[in-house]
Amino acid sequence: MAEDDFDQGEAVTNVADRLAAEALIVDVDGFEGPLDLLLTLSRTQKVDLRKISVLQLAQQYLAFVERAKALRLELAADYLVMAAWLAFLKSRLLLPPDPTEDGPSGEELAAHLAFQLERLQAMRDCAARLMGRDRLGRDFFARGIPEDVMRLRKVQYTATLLELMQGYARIRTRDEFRPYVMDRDAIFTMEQALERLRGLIGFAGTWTDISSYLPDAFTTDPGRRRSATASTFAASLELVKEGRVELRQAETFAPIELRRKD
Amino acid sequence: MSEETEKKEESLFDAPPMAEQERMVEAMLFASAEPLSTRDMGERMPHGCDPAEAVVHLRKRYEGRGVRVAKVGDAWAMRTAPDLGYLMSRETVETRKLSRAAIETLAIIAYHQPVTRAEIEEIRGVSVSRGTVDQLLEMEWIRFGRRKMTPGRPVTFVVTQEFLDQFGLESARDLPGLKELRAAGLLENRPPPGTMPQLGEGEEADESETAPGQNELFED
Amino acid sequence: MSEETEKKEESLFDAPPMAEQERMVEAMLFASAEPLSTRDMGERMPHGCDPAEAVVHLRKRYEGRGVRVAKVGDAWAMRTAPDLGYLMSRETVETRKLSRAAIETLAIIAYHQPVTRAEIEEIRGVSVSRGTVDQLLEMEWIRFGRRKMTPGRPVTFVVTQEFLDQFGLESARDLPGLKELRAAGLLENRPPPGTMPQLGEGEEADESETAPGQNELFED
Repeated sequence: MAEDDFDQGEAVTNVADRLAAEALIVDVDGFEGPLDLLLTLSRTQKVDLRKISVLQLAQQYLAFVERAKALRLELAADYLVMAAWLAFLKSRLLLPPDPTEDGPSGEELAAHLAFQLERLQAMRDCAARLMGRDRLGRDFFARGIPEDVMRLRKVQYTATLLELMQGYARIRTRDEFRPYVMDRDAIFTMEQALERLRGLIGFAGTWTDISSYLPDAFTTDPGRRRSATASTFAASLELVKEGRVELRQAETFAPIELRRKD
Repeated sequence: MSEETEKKEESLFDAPPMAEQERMVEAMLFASAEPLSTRDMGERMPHGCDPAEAVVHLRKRYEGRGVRVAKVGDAWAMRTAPDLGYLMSRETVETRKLSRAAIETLAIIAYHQPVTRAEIEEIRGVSVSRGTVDQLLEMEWIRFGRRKMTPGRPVTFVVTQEFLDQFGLESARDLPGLKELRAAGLLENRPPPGTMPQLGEGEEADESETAPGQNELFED
Repeated sequence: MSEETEKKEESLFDAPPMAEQERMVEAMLFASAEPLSTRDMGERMPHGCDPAEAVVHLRKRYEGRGVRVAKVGDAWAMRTAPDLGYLMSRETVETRKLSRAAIETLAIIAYHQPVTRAEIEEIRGVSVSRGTVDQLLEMEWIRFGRRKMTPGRPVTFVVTQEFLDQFGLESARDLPGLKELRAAGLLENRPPPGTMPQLGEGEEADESETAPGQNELFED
């Protein structure tokens, strides 16, 4: 404990004390709040915390705040709140109790403050003892080459009957709701025509009417015939483009004839 | 340090008792992240110690214990006894929900058994991944049935007694039919149009080229 | 041994002899850097074993050795004897330096647990910065305890097994000076006179109204 730093609480007379007091002020950032500051100030009383004079402590604190103000130091709000409370406590301790006033007496408040200080000091001592203990990784050590426990994870799958039935229901209803697809059996597609023509043009050495290339199933029904004619014509154009056949037509609406190109 | 020459005789007096040296070696071998040579240990120990002798004592002490002192190259290390290796592994059981693909496949097998893989795919509208079938086989909820008397003689799947026990069924015939499912409100839960429930399950990721009827994948 | 086997009648096979169980516990504790509970060990041991008893035997066996069997909360760990720490300079882990606020907060949590943030602040007379608690949580020296059954149901903090291990404590009851502090009434949560119901209960640490004037310290 820094006993010689604070010889007297209030009347700072000699230079050393004053320097010490100012060092305290300059150090205000180093305090962990007003309670910490009070605890530090209380050390100047050099008594057991249980026998501390709270009145004297309050006066010390208020003097500290005054000096801080004189030095134009910014004090955090909680320090000022504590100052206001201590000023109130001081007046309660000094004035005779007013019987009409409710609330705790000055002595009760002072006792509580003393308790808080003692408790804080006790916790500080505990913290120091704790940190002074033998520590893992510093004084005693764990196994240096730990062998990891191999975890064999076994996964167990579960399902309920309801899930099973819902799953089945889902599949079956999917059928009922398949997207609408146009029925296309009356259509002879260009792909079909192309495929058909490709197989036949090998034999088309002479000019032949392309209508003769229509598949049998598409020659009687007018609708089917129309579809097949259109696709076969389109397919023949494709084959011309590929350079595999030639097309000719004598006049408008005359039959279109096709011949293999060699 | 200055009287290096007299070290030998002097340190003989100073050296801690062998029991203490054994403790030191024990602690070092325990805590070290790597095997230590007697030289390594000697450097850490007080003057005049004989780590080699301490190791011999320590080794003897651990004979038959759960831990032993082993020589690793020209260094020493402590290791658990090899016969207790099984204690270093631990089995944990994790419960997981069966995937939707697996549930659907299982449902189809239950409702349509005996059923071939191609038939399952036809009903589901997507190919069935090998993993899904393997998983169900492994869980012993399905097994192979008779081969079908169709070209290729594909294998079929049927559900097992294990399956019936799991789902509390006397037989697969006890499964409610479509009508009953509908009556029970189970068919009301339709997928909204456009969500394409058959896509996006990602189970076929590794078998995208599978076409219906890939029984050959099954042979093994 | 004979009454031992009688006790474990339910088990299919007789449990291994206690000497063997001790070996098992030795191997497991030896191999692990983390403390193991007897339950952890029991799960890895054959059916019918009594790891709790085996540990007691093992602990006795290691008394006075370079390595000891330490109780850490509900678990057990092997640790080198503290008096041999000087041999392990190479294994020393550089621990992060804790701030004074963190050390005090840790001590308060250890001695007052389960303790709310407001109670910590009441004791220290200053608000607890979030970083302080976060640091202790991150180091896994503290964890959340049960919520307090007071208005606002504030969370509480308690120390962890990691904390006990770190400071070589068998349990939080073995904290140094705990009895004396309790006898002196310094561990009581004594609310300020006259303000009993309201203050000290308002645990909503995040609410700006709690402690007059300390709010700005809270912003981090």
